[in-house]
Amino acid sequence: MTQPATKLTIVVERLLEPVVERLLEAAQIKGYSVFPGGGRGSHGTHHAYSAQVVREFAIVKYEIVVADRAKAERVADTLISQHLTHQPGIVWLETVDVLRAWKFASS
Amino acid sequence: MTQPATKLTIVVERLLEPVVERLLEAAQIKGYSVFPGGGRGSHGTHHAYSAQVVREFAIVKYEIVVADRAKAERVADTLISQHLTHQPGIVWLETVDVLRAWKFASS
Amino acid sequence: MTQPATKLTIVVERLLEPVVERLLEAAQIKGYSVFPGGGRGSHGTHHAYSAQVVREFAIVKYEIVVADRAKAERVADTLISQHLTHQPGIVWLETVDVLRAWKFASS
Amino acid sequence: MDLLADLLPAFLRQLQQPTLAFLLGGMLLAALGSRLEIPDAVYKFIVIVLLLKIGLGAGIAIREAELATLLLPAFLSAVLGAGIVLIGRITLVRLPSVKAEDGMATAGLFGAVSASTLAAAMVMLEQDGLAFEAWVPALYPFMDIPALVTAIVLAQWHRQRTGAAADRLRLGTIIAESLRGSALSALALGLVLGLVARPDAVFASFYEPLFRGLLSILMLVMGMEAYARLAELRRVAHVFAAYALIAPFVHGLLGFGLGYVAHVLTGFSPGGVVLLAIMAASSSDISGPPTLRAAIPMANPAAYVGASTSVGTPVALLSIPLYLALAELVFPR
Amino acid sequence: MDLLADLLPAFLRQLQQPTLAFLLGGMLLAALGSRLEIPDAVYKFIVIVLLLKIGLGAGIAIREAELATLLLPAFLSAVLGAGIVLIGRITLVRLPSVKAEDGMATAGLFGAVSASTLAAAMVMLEQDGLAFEAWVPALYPFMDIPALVTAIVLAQWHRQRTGAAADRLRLGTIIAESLRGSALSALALGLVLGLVARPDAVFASFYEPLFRGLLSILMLVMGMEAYARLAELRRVAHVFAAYALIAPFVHGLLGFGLGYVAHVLTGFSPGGVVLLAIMAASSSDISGPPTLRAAIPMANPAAYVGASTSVGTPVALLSIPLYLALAELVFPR
Amino acid sequence: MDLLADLLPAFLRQLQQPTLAFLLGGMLLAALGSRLEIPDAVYKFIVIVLLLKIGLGAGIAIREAELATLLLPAFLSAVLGAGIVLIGRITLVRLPSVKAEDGMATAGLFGAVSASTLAAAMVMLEQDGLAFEAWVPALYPFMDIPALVTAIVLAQWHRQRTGAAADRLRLGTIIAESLRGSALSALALGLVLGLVARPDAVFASFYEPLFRGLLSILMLVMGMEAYARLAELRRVAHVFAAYALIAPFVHGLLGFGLGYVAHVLTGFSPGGVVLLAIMAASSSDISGPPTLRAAIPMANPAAYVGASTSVGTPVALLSIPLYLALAELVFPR
Ligand SMILES: Nc1ncnc2c1ncn2[C@@H]1O[C@H](COP(=O)(O)O)[C@@H](O)[C@H]1O
Ligand SMILES: Nc1ncnc2c1ncn2[C@@H]1O[C@H](COP(=O)(O)O)[C@@H](O)[C@H]1O
Ligand SMILES: Nc1ncnc2c1ncn2[C@@H]1O[C@H](COP(=O)(O)O)[C@@H](O)[C@H]1O
Ligand code: NA
Ligand code: NA
Ligand code: NA
Repeated sequence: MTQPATKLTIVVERLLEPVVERLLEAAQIKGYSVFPGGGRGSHGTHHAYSAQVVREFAIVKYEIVVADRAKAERVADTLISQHLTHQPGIVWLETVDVLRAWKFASS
Repeated sequence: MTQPATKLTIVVERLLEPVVERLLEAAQIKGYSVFPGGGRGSHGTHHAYSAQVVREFAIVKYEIVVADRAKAERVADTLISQHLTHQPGIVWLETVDVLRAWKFASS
Repeated sequence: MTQPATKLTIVVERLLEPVVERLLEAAQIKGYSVFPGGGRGSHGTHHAYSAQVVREFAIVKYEIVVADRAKAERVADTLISQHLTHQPGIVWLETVDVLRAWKFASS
Repeated sequence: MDLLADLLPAFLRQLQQPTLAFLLGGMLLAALGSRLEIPDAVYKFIVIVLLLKIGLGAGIAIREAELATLLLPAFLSAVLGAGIVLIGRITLVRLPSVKAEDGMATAGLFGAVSASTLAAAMVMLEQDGLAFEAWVPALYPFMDIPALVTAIVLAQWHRQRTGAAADRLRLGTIIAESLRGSALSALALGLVLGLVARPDAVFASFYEPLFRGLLSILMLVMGMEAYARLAELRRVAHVFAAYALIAPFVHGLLGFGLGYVAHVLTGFSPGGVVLLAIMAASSSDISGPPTLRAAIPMANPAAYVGASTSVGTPVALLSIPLYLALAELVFPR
Repeated sequence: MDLLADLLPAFLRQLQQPTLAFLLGGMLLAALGSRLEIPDAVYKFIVIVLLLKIGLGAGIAIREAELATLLLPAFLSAVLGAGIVLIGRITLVRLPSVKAEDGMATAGLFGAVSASTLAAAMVMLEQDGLAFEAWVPALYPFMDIPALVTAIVLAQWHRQRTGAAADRLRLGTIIAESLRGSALSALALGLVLGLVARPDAVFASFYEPLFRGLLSILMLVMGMEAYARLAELRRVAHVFAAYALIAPFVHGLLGFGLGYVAHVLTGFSPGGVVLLAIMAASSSDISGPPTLRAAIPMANPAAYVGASTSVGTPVALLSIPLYLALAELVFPR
Repeated sequence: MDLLADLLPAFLRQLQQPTLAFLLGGMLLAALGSRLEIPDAVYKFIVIVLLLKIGLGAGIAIREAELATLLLPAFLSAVLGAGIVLIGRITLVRLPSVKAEDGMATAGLFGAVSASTLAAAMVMLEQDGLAFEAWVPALYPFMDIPALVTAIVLAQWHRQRTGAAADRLRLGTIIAESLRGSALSALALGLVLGLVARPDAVFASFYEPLFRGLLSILMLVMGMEAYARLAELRRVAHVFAAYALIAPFVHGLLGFGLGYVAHVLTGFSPGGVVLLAIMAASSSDISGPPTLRAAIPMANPAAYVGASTSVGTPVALLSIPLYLALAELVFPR
């Protein structure tokens, strides 16, 4: 019934949204989810609610489930090496069991 | 200290909220969390913030941790076969380690 | 490329934010993410959107990725034993594969 | 020719009206890639206040109105709502590149009513000094619900004919669901409060003065949204865009015609005729889509929401001056 | 009998006041399953603006007031706040089906004050032309804080007596925490600015004119919320619902009585007496719950929030006409 | 000495103006640990409405203005914007404890303009009866964009000189990106609509009357935010705090001086001179930070956002009375 797949999680500032989405596009990844939030890391605290004078610094989390783990790793590597050296952000991978595996196979 | 359990993740449009919650109710599942968000998939893009003219199409993610994996799979199957053939939505399962396992055992 | 780490997930009311953050501070954990949401559990339903008369009862989810699983378990235990006996909240652990493992090594 | 020579300058003058100018401004911003964002909460709040205002105003007016004068316009509204969907059924749905369900859902939205277009029309009529019975905006649900119901019932028949297993929705359920939507709920609440409570003071001190200003911001949102959804529309058959471009004019003229009948028979005001035309020309943007999504799940929202929000609503809004000019010709003051 | 014959038509007339009509409308919508949603951000904004307005108005008034006239009403407010909780301690908490902590927390909320009820009362008094000293709303914290403090201290004593290890909260901490809540913060800020700054222009151009309108939307929210929480209340002991139904009247009459004493002794205005009664009758909906949740974690919020929001607040709001009618009898104009 | 004796009472009087009083009130609340929260959506809505209002007002005014009179002030604005950043380059950036990129980004923000400070200044000038050409606020982008562009270009040169691989940003891209930010988008949209549409009615009925009130709430947010970010600032080198404390005065006096030149040469109004000074004194709080964050990612936002929001903006706001007093001395009425 279920089949193993890889979930790539990317936590970055909203500022990087276009970057992340361009990377996914380039990797032919057609599906992802995104959740607004906040957090704390080496670049200080990002509030999750209440008046933020600078909206673009808010935290978003991308969750991207793909059948092909190698592809997820490639996206993660590119993002980290090209964009996360100075910008806040973290990335991790997990193994999940998906239903309807065809929904996660790209092209 | 910790015990293995299953986390069922359901990403659907808000439109399906009553459907999902009815299914969980029917399966005697008493606990779940829900997070508003956005995403992209085969049915186009759902924005995570800013003015949405049609709110009911916004994306929500359910995270449901249950002790009984078979039950999680049954809920997932019913949801997919009865409601996700035409509607946007994806579903996956993960194994997690919970504390206080009794909180996730239904009835 | 990737290295195993532990993700600790804590779902509590906003009221407990200072408690959780103090615990993380005490454990020398420097990074975490937080996402607003809603949910249902043994303490009733928490709405994820729309007017909330009492904001402090809204649900938040903390996701904390750490290299050291024992530390994550210690935080989880302390939180549960000292603060979640009367207050709503659930806790679980997962194994994930992180990139740039040094970002999750505390102190 | 002569008519056009009359219409064009009037039209250009109307584009300068803040209502339409903010709409065009929103489109422009989106086209230029602006990062301006009106928060969702603000958008919802504005829609609720506008609809409460429309409802309160209509309710207060109905207190004094002779109920008999409402009957014909209400009946004609229902005829328009259902009729527009039937017209869509025998035109749009017959086209080769159109999936039947997509076509019916789209026709359903175009039969239904856009609250923001209605609000914009009210402000522009006032600006022009063209009077209407204050209960006219309350015709909204009388056109909206029949349109959505007709589309849903047609889609069900279609499924049954093509042998697909469809869980039959009952009429009462569809109507109740429509009324529970946020738009009609707010309008209905306003109506009831206007009728049975005495909200005149708060109406005059809050709802009335904020109406124009909040509408200007709503128009901004609608403009940005219309542009943003164009991309989606491009992915579906071109006939949807063509339909969305032409239908508002056909429907608007139909509405004007039936309104004129009411004018002759019962003295329905010129302003009322124009509002009826604009309601007919408009296509649902807030309450219709979720109702259709739930009831016709096989239809592709990219088609119907795209057609309505990206093309239908701006076309209807931009054609308001047309009906104003027409009224000037038909009802010389 | 005669009194009732006087009260009933006055009561029905007051229900038509937009303030109460919007409250009932919100309940009706929720009961009919409407999907209307007022965004959280809008709700919070409205509450902040209303409390700033109340504070500013009071602050501006205190600039001119003789401070001595405030002392007795402030003292009586504190007596009412703490007294209501003590009454709850010896009635509600004694009932067999009531867990001690739940009962104390509930009594605490009913001793405290509801900002929305206070705002509604102010608008309805103005509508009725019943004058009050503009500083009366500033009595809010003098009633609110003693009530919450009393409840928390009682709960601590209870824990100690029952041998449970309780981390002792200090009085100063509780008071400071209360004042830091969003409701009292906004009110206090308004007060201070009204006193030391010169906000008269912005008060007259913004806060004052928006007050009624924003209140009408707040009432809508309160009505929907009240209905939505009824389900929660059904899960706890029935005595909570009964208490929430009866207590507002007892507390309101107590407040009216003590206010009358101040009227006789120091000439406290009839409108002031009514506002004091309504503050006493009201139960905290915004600031009280989080304070109690933090300080009495063993209490079940379904009981106290349900009792206060679902029953206490609507009952207090709907009983405003009662005190207005009472004032007409007691203080003939 | 005499000057100070004149300034001090005027300054204290101005602190009572609601604009500054709300700012101080917000700081006080934050300092006392208040849990008052203005929702993000409300904050964004307020900023958009204020900037639309500023733009609309300026646009309506430019319709009647002689374009030639705008040229010199616009040119001087650009000189000020770029000049301030260059001054920062040869002072702040040279200091031993300052990382070059941090210094340039900070100087960039201080060269740019704060929308909220500008709005506050407009209200305080009106309150004081000091007239200005209504198009003056439209100078905002003429100062803002050159400042940001200069900072970004300087940072790029620096990277190249130090041998770091920098992806060259093109000038056009930086300018376009700036204009696409929410603040400048809203201002520009207002300007264009004010120029080509006829928004006078909605301006007078909505944007104008709400301006002061919404500003008072914005000041509250700015005050709370300023205090909250102080903690962040404490973690970076002290020179940033020192710069943020002193620079606004230097920049403001520079602005006043250049404005005076325009006054002498082309009759630029005294109020215009003051507004120019305040724009120069102010530091960007909304649109600047994201632009710099994207273009100078190596710079630490704790330094520049902290310096600007925590110290720069409150200092600029609190120094508005200074320029008002200066104008009274320099331009006797
Ligand atoms: N250990 C962690 N676990 C979960 N989220 C993290 C962690 N570290 C950082 N984050 C998230 O990533 C964002 C940027 O992190 P940083 O690059 O460390 O500033 C933070 O604001 C958090 O939202
Ligand atoms: N591969 C994926 N990974 C994560 N989320 C997805 C993925 N595909 C779809 N989604 C989410 O599920 C929603 C519906 O997907 P779909 O059914 O493909 O239209 C999208 O809007 C996303 O929020
Ligand atoms: N089984 C579960 N799976 C996911 N989230 C849960 C579960 N149980 C409880 N929660 C979340 O934790 C919150 C508190 O739960 P409780 O302590 O059971 O009241 C709920 O409001 C949910 O958001
Ligand atoms: Na229509
Ligand atoms: Na009370
Ligand atoms: Na500046």
